Amino acid sequence: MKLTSMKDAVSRYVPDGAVVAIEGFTAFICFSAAHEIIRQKKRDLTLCRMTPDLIYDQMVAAGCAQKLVFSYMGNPGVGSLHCIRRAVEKGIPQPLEIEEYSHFGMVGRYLAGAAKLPFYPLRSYYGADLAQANPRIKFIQDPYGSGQIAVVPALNPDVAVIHAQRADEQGNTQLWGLVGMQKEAAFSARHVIVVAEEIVGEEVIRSDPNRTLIPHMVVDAVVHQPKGAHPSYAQGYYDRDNQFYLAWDAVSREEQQVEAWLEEWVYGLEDWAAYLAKLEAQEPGIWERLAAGEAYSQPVNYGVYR
Amino acid sequence: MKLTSMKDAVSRYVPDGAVVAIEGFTAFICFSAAHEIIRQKKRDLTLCRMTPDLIYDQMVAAGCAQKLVFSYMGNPGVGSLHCIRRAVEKGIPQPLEIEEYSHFGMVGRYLAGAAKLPFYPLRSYYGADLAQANPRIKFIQDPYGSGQIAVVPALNPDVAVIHAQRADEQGNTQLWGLVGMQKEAAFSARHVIVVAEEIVGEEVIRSDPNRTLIPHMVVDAVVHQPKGAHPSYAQGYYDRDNQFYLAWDAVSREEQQVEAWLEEWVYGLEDWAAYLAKLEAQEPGIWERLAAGEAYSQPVNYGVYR
Amino acid sequence: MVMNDYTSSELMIAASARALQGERVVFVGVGMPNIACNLARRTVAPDLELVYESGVFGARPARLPLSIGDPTLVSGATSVCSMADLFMNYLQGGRIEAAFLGAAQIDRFGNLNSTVIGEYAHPKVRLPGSGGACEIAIHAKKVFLITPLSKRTFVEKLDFVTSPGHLDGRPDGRSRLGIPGGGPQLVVTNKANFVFDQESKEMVLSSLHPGVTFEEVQAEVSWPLKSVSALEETVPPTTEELRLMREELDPDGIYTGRK
Amino acid sequence: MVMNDYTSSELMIAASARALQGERVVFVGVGMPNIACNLARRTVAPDLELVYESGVFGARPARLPLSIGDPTLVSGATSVCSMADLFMNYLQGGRIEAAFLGAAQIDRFGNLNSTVIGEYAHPKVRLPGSGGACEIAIHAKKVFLITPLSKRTFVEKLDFVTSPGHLDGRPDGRSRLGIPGGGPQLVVTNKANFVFDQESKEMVLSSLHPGVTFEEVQAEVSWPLKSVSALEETVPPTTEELRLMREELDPDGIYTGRK
Repeated sequence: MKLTSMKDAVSRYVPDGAVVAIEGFTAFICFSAAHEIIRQKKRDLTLCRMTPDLIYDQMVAAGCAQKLVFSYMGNPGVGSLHCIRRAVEKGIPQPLEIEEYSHFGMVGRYLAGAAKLPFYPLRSYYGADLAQANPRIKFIQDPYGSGQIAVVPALNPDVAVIHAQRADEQGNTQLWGLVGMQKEAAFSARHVIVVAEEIVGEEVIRSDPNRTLIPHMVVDAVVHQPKGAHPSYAQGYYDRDNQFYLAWDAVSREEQQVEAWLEEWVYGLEDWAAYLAKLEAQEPGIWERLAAGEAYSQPVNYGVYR
Repeated sequence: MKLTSMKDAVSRYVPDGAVVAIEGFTAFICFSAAHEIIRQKKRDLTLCRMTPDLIYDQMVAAGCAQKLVFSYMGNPGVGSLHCIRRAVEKGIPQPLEIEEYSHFGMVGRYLAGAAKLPFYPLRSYYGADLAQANPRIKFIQDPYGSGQIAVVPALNPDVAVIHAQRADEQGNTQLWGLVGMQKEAAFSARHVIVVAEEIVGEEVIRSDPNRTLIPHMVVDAVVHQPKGAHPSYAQGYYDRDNQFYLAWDAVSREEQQVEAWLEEWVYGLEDWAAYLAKLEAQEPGIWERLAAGEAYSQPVNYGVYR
Repeated sequence: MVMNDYTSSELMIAASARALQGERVVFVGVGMPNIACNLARRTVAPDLELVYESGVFGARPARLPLSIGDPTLVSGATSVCSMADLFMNYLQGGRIEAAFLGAAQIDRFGNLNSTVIGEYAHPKVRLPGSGGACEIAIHAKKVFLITPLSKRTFVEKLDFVTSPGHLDGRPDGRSRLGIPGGGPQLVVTNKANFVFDQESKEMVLSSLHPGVTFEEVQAEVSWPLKSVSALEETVPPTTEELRLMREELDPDGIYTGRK
Repeated sequence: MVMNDYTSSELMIAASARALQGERVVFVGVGMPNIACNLARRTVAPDLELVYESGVFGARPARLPLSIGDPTLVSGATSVCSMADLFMNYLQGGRIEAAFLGAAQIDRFGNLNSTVIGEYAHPKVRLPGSGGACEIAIHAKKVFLITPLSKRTFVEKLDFVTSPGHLDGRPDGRSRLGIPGGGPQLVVTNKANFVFDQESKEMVLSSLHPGVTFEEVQAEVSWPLKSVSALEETVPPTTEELRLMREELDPDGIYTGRK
């Protein structure tokens, strides 16, 4: 039985010092997992994400991370990630080692990790300084004579957290919208925690097998956590809370404000249910503001072949 | 306006000597395109497919091909491809050059071709003879120290023919079921002919963007050809005609029988409509026998974000 | 119907199914292996998931699939993916525990030829070639072989190595080349079953089917055959195994040879 | 509202949109480039398709997207794909005709820094880094830069080369490194527009915005600025361009600076 609580999944699969990938490119960002990791005071994690986003800004501020592996360190559409910048520029609350790639480089690392390839080739980094800044980016000769090509090493996290719209109890997971590198992150990881907005029956999954990006075989734990990606979003379930992204820009500029925020919104709360209750108390209309509306896919026929 | 006839699409995008990929792994095999190529007496083609299947057996028998690029030369579930064997073993009707890979090798070649990578790395061919038989398969050193790894060169056909369930008039194409390497074949080719069971409105495509594997940008021609894959199949539209696959095993054993078959079923017919009419005249119940039945995917909500 | 009368195909299928005891992910083709895997799911491996190289995981076929591309494998499956995902993430990704292969030629170390009889450049008989066999032989944790026993198949030297088995028999031969899978574990034939010796990696007789003698088996194998110390008689299919095969898995007897 | 009164953002957006004349596939971010691309679709490039690095092709946003991950980019799009497909098949595949980039530092050859101010190991200011910028700069057939004109941005030497422009100015510099894209073609700022000289590959002044003098521009550029022989005044946004921006594309004036 893989269906479990976030508390249990995190304590079981996120040990101190683990290499963690909570992916989801600008969508499906699983803040509910991050808050539980912060609450359980996990330490010395290596945090991998293409876009660290607010989720890793919070985890770095909380002192969970010793290293960051990334390709774009910004608050999308807003500005800087101030907590990560404090760690990188001033070593506050503690020094943060960084390992930097471009988006394509991180894409290649997940592709290689998922496929158990030692490296992935990509035509990038020519005439740029990143390959000097990060010696793990190398160049090899194309054996077919086209010249040099860049390679990046496989990324195989100890645990990947995958937020998705729906999964069944075995962990068969379906996503739509900005699927990013969710599939590859799941296949690349030693352990996988799926966090789903909805737990559906196997028959829902089997009605559309091409939509199943992650098979139960690679999933260790399934957590049912509606609205578990707030202030990020799940396509068709709720909207991105841009007000939160803007508000965080102000909060995160001051270390003390961040500590107070973590105290109030993470440490001081039992779990994500408490977080949602607090959100709704603060803004009763929040889910109307973030309502997704309805636009359904037209069904396709798979046929019955007897 | 990309919507056109098969006759026009073939004459425009399949010149003599072209490198052609009519893909579709054990499904979506576009016999209607192959018959038109045979009918137009195209010559010296290099035919690429993971599984040459009956479609290339017929094209080789008709003298269209000078070379075959493949990874499994069999009549799936039945036995041999006798026409291709005659060409390879006895040079009948003419010698056929072969370039052979494994399935994974062909997969890698399409991936590299689609992504404009010069090569694709794969952990295969260790301890096997294929890399000796085909010098285009090479081995390189992993710069991260894991040892040798095989590489295959990119495959970029002059034209790819992609059979699919539905497309719009611009060529935005949706497939479900055994998608094989249809997406990669389309992106790897200089020209793409999409052959669709159904032409749908743009709004159908836009109702499920994750289902759109091939964007119009890479498509040159769209042909509306219902049942255009017979005796192969389109998931949810009709079944594979296994009787035909069995019957071909008998027909294809004798050169003269094949010539007679081509005369009766290809040269002697004006187009695919005539082929279907002849099929139905021969077996009035054929589409009941090959009926797909109904099993629809459960819709998903993409949401409306205003 | 007398339950202790069974075909050699039924025996082979039952023996293959039992080899899947406790397995969870098997890479399967059509024919006997397909029936063996479905038999295993109903007996010794209830959690077994079937993976087809056409891109299907967790198939629930409503009929007996006639090819790995049969649409009945897609409808109701858990997941259907591209060939790229299948070969990259499932097979090379090391997710396949067991796989079935056949071949035109097998040597004493379980190396397989499904490419040509004769010279590659000028073949006497041109066979289908690798398909996914080369990668399956390299990446599956265990490989099972099902084939009729015949001197033309069990040869001293392959005309072409399509899929690597235990290579030249050196215990570390596969790992030295960077081959992750464990290679061939079992060979099921119509007359006897074989395993591979831990040290020599040589194919050795492990059980004779009821009524078959060592000499009859040796007569169909090109090299001097060794046996395991405790040579057994193959346990015939049980009443329940036969019932499942005959009533549920292959009622028309297409692959169980009762047609 | 008086139509000939417009903001410098509106001028920049209009100038950027015109640069997309006849283009079909543009790689776009949020903000001004996003509005410029949507303006171009309604004016000089009716067939223009917008590609977002988040994996969207043919977006039909129902509202102004606030990030490249805005769900409004997904609903009703032509195709939504994985990041792997986007970077492999669209960008590296050579399907992107034009792309917009910004940067904290630009040098005279259009090389860009969006990584650090100061030393990489001990940065004064840690900037976001490449994201997809490095690959966009390498693979897009044409690159357009939009940024406010300022001496802090238009520098003699970059602290870090995040995205290659015309490198050291050698005409064959990019091709010699195997870079397929054409590199920067146009720089749009709040005071003037620039192009790149065919021979020297140096950024040269091509048009001054109405009322701006050469001296004012030179004052914000760290190297001695050259001009094209036929230096023009930037054509201000037309009535129709302003109407589209104000009534349809950015009614709240978020990016056109009318808030």
